[in-house]
Amino acid sequence: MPIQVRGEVLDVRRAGSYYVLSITASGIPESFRPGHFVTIGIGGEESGLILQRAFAIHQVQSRGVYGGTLDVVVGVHGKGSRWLSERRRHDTLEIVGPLGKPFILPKEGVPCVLVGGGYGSAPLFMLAEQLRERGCRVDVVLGASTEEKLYGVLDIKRVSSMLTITTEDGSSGTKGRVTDVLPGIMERSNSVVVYACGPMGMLEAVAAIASEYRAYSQCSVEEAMACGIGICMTCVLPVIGEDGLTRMVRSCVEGPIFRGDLVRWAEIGTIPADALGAPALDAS
Amino acid sequence: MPIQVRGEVLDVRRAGSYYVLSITASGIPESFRPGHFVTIGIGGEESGLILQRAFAIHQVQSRGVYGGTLDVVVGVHGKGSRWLSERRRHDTLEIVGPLGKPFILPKEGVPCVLVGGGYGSAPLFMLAEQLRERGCRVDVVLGASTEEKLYGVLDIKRVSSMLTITTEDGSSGTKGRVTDVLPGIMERSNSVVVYACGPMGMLEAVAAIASEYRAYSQCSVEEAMACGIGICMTCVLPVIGEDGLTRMVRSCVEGPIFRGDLVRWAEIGTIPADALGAPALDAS
Amino acid sequence: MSRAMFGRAARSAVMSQGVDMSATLGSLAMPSPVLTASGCAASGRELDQFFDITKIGAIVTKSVMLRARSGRPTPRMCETPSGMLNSIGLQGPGIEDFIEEDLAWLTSRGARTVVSIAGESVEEYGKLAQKLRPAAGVGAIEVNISCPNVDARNQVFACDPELAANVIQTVRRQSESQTPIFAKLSPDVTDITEIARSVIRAGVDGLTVINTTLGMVIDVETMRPALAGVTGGLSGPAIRPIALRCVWQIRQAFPDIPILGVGGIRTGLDALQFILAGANAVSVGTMTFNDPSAPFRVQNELALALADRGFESVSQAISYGHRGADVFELEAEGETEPE
Amino acid sequence: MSRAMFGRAARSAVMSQGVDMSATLGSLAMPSPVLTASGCAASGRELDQFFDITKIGAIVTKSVMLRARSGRPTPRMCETPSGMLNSIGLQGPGIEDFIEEDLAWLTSRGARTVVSIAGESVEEYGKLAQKLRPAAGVGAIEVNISCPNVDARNQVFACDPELAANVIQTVRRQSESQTPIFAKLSPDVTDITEIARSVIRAGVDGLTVINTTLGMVIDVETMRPALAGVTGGLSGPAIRPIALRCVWQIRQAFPDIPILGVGGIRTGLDALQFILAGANAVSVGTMTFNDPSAPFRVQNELALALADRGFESVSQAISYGHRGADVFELEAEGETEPE
Ligand SMILES: Cc1cc2nc3c(=O)[nH]c(=O)nc-3n(C[C@H](O)[C@H](O)[C@H](O)COP(=O)(O)OP(=O)(O)OC[C@H]3O[C@@H](n4cnc5c(N)ncnc54)[C@H](O)[C@@H]3O)c2cc1C
Ligand SMILES: Cc1cc2nc3c(=O)[nH]c(=O)nc-3n(C[C@H](O)[C@H](O)[C@H](O)COP(=O)(O)OP(=O)(O)OC[C@H]3O[C@@H](n4cnc5c(N)ncnc54)[C@H](O)[C@@H]3O)c2cc1C
Ligand SMILES: Cc1cc2nc3c(=O)[nH]c(=O)nc-3n(C[C@H](O)[C@H](O)[C@H](O)COP(=O)(O)O)c2cc1C
Ligand SMILES: Cc1cc2nc3c(=O)[nH]c(=O)nc-3n(C[C@H](O)[C@H](O)[C@H](O)COP(=O)(O)O)c2cc1C
Ligand code: FES
Ligand code: FES
Repeated sequence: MPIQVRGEVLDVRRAGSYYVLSITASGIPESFRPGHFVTIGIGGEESGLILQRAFAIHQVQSRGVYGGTLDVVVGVHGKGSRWLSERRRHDTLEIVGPLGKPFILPKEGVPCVLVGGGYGSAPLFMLAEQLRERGCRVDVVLGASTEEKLYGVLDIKRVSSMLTITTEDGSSGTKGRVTDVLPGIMERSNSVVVYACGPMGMLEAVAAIASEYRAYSQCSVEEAMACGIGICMTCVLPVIGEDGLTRMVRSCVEGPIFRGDLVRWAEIGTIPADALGAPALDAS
Repeated sequence: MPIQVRGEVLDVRRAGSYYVLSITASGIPESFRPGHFVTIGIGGEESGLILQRAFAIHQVQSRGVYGGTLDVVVGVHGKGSRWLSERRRHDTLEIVGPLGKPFILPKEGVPCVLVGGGYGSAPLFMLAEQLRERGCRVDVVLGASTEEKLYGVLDIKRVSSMLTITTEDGSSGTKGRVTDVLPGIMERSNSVVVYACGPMGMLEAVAAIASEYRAYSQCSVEEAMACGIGICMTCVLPVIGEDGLTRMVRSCVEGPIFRGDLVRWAEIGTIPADALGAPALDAS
Repeated sequence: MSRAMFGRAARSAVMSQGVDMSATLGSLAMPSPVLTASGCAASGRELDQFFDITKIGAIVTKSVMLRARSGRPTPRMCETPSGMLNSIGLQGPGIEDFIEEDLAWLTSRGARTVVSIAGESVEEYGKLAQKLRPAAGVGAIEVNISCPNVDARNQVFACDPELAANVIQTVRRQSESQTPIFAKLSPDVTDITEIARSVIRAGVDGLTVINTTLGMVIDVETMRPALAGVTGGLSGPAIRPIALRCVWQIRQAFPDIPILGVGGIRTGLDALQFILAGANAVSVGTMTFNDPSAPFRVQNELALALADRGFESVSQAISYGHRGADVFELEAEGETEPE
Repeated sequence: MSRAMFGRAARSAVMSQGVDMSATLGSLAMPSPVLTASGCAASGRELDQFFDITKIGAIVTKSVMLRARSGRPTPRMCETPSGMLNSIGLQGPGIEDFIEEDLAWLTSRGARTVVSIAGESVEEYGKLAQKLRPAAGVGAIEVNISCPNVDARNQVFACDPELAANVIQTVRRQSESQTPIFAKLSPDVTDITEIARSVIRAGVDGLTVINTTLGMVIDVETMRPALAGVTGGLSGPAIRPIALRCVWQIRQAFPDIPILGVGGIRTGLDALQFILAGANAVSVGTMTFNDPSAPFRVQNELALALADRGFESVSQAISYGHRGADVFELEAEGETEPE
């Protein structure tokens, strides 16, 4: 169950083009599972920015001198993330979490591939650890446009069976995209599950490759969210249900992690004509 | 001529219930005269607080390691002043100044009384210095509701010929108000000019006492200001002009310092029926 | 202004900070004047994780239509200075599923419920009311008339006094007479008191003031409207002064009509402003996205603010901002306490 | 949408960041599309201390009336979330003093001037135009019709299509035919395109969109309205989505009418939004209180934003947000540049 806490910033450090914030958040680490996210309030009580921002939980620690703490990886994109990147030790933050449905883990030690695009690698670290604990082989692919935008290469190496890096400009690893190297890895590793977090375009392509190799895929999507807790209906995307029917589902509570083969990727940003409650074609 | 500068906070220190901010503001000290004020932007670019706040310039230094710097004394009242009180060394502030018309100084060394209510003492320090330089006797009266709300008692002692303190609760100096002690001081000192800064009620009473003793009074008023530079017309009050006609004048550019006998104190917050452009009585 | 208007309705006083917080909206009695806002609380389940939803005034549910709706394409929201735009397009289950699942859950949970309904024609509103008639747990019906009427060239019901009155008459006719019916007004009209007058004549029990105001943002990267729906509803603290003005104007014109004030409420002092302006109760909407326990926090802050000002009950404060200038003079001399 | 509409008017291109910034409002040619807003720049003198007022598009002066006005009692302003309320009540000199002093100064200073006028009756507007007729330096007249009509039970001109048209006809008749006349519209109407249509038919040369929207704040200490005038005009970034929506709606309805966009502009990207939505030029109002050089800064930021997006001139960007979806598809494939 999610809670609301006022956290204190313990540390802000740069990592490539990202900022890693360590924050006290007593109570959240205790119920955390990989894939969960938090929302963080921006700018204080008099801020003109009234919506919280969502961030994947990167690391948690439930004990230690500060009680529960968590780390998030922030890519500076717009106003909210810029403000967060400017926080300093001892600043306070309003935090809600853990939110969303976590990654589903296989019961047995099967081979898995984890694919992260940019800061999309953030939720994969603890996932990799837990998969390793279950005896899974964990191949990791991290991709970004350029080296600076890769997050956590050295750290994730430690928990991955094999790490492959791609950058679009070739500044690190293989020149190209994660989807250029993924088929080869799928073949070599015989992976049965693919976990992915990154931009929508990447997720769509990863999901397609996973299907091709008859692997089960778990994709963490990123839709603009106003509330993060399921009450506003802004974060929807078309997902096929168990009954075969497409619904516009809330990615904050029914996601952010979805089976890649059930998301209608190409129709995100539309209401598919066969979705539940879609406007009849003749209506205005 | 006022300028806009981005200043850097050098220091924030508490003084009783006030905060004194020292800020670099290159260019402002150079044209400063006692009685000038500055406006300071609140909360940065994404702040929901869009209006600058006005503060009397307390001290200036035009040289030194930091170039021009200035001090303001902030009483925490609402959202803007609270935000300012939370600034730290190295934070930046948007500043406009020097603004307003300064105190008018006598050409010769005549006896003067300076009356400050609460943080209203802030602009009186450099005024006192300049008056002393001209050979004036400078009696100072500082008053507040309680000791905590007196500002700068020790420092102003150095530049005043005599200092009298009043507090309404008697926690420091004479129990009562500045206006209880002012007549006695006027009598003893034979002052010909009274300078005053503080709440409107105090200014009205001080102006009346000054008139009684046939002294010239200079009162620094505090009206809510949206712009501080004369373009919005929010800060007006009824003042009698040289032609005997009452006008609603802008306190930011034609003040904040007015001759006490020309302000129609009792009618502040109204449009006197005989003011220039006042609605005809029969009109709606 | 009859400030004691609802004095008797609240039989058992619900005290907080020594203030009787009980409130009413027509015949709906509540332990508090703070409610959620339609579309900003779904059907209460999610918020119940953050605070006990039976402790606030009531849950106002997301506007429900006759049949399930998928809503509009994304992006559906966009942040604006101290506000946000939304164009959800009323996604939700149809009325039947709503009654069976959401309303049943709210009732079993012991929460008071204000059911918001939305239709595309006068007839649809009537059918919605009919469906609700036998249902248990309908504390009040809030009629969201800020919908385009498909029969009348998509004109918005709330922007036309006659259309609005037709909707209300129909809903009134199809509902139990003891069920309070509130009309939710749009600020996007030349004279909101004219619409108010029309729905009051049509038999409404109260007014919810206000729905969002129409706004737009252009994405400077794509150089197209930021919302898939082009325009959207502006909400949040940015519109609070508009909402408060609407409440004030309606209270000036109609001293006795119950008003549920909505728009940009973030703190207890914001809620107090609405009550002083004439609201009998308030809804907290958008700020719940920022702080999931906002309705509960606002309620506590409001109790404290009332206590600080010497009020013994919420009802004493209703419309207190309209009191005559004479009272003010006396007060300035420190001789009157808020009655 | 004819984007090249004013292409020829701007004879001598005024370049900034490699972008031709020249703009027009009817026959008024300006070196930049960024102006001040009426009531937010007085008559330009004070701002000239902070930037060279001849370098921006034009100074829109504070609405002037026939005779000197003292305005409303204080408090006249109140900060609100990302905005402010004002109830200045049009304090200012009468038209004669204005012409002799303010207008003469602006003209001698070499600034372009848009003179805003306000009347209490149709006749008064006519007299104001008459007085301006012989005056030098009237680049355009902006007719502030958001004033209550004392002859018609204080109904606001801008809220009634007929009253608004009467004012415009009268001003048009009393003015030189080559002086562009703009009507400044209020957002506080059910359908702003209806008012636009009415004043366009009455012969207006362009529209200023929008004036403030009516709002209110209650002071929680005095428990009375915070403004002496009770209600006031809401302005600032809070209302930007409303202003932008109004510009968009009017541009959709009238592809060719010149529009001066106003409301909450703080940055060059905000100004760009208005231009993409269909504004030919923009006014920076309230944010000048926060930053006295805001109009000049916005102009520079706008030039940079246009250059970044590959526009060669402001006029190419006007209404670009309305382009058809087909263009969008092509663009997504990286094949089209902003024309
Ligand atoms: C489940 C989830 C997990 C996320 N995890 C991370 C993370 O680990 N690290 C990280 O850097 N970012 C993450 N994001 C994206 C992060 O929320 C956006 O970077 C951030 O919202 C951008 O906001 P801004 O204030 O900088 O930009 P602005 O442009 O100011 O944002 C304006 C509004 O749009 C929304 N928005 C803008 N961009 C995005 C986006 N890409 N995705 C979703 N909403 C957006 C914002 O939430 C905000 O409401 C995540 C988003 C989601 C939904
Ligand atoms: C010429 C001048 C000089 C001043 N000098 C000082 C000084 O040296 N030290 C100091 O502490 N304060 C000074 N003030 C008052 C200072 O500007 C207010 O304390 C401050 O504006 C309160 O703002 P706030 O944001 O804390 O309160 P809020 O309630 O958030 O203010 C909201 C709005 O109301 C206005 N406002 C509120 N209270 C006042 C007030 N008392 N006077 C004027 N405007 C007000 C604010 O400027 C703001 O626009 C001065 C004011 C003026 C006009
Ligand atoms: C995301 C969202 C969805 C909304 N959905 C509805 C709705 O379904 N029915 C309705 O009557 N109002 C709806 N509203 C309007 C709110 O109930 C409320 O009237 C408005 O947002 C102003 O209040 P606020 O500023 O506190 O949010 C919605 C508002 C938002 C932000
Ligand atoms: C203090 C103040 C005074 C104003 N006076 C006038 C006026 O005299 N005439 C007029 O047409 N508009 C007046 N306006 C409205 C502005 O010109 C502008 O239309 C409105 O404020 C929205 O723009 P903004 O958000 O950029 O300020 C005034 C606005 C403010 C804030
Ligand atoms: S973000 Fe509000 S429902 Fe998902
Ligand atoms: S504060 Fe704007 S004119 Fe004085």
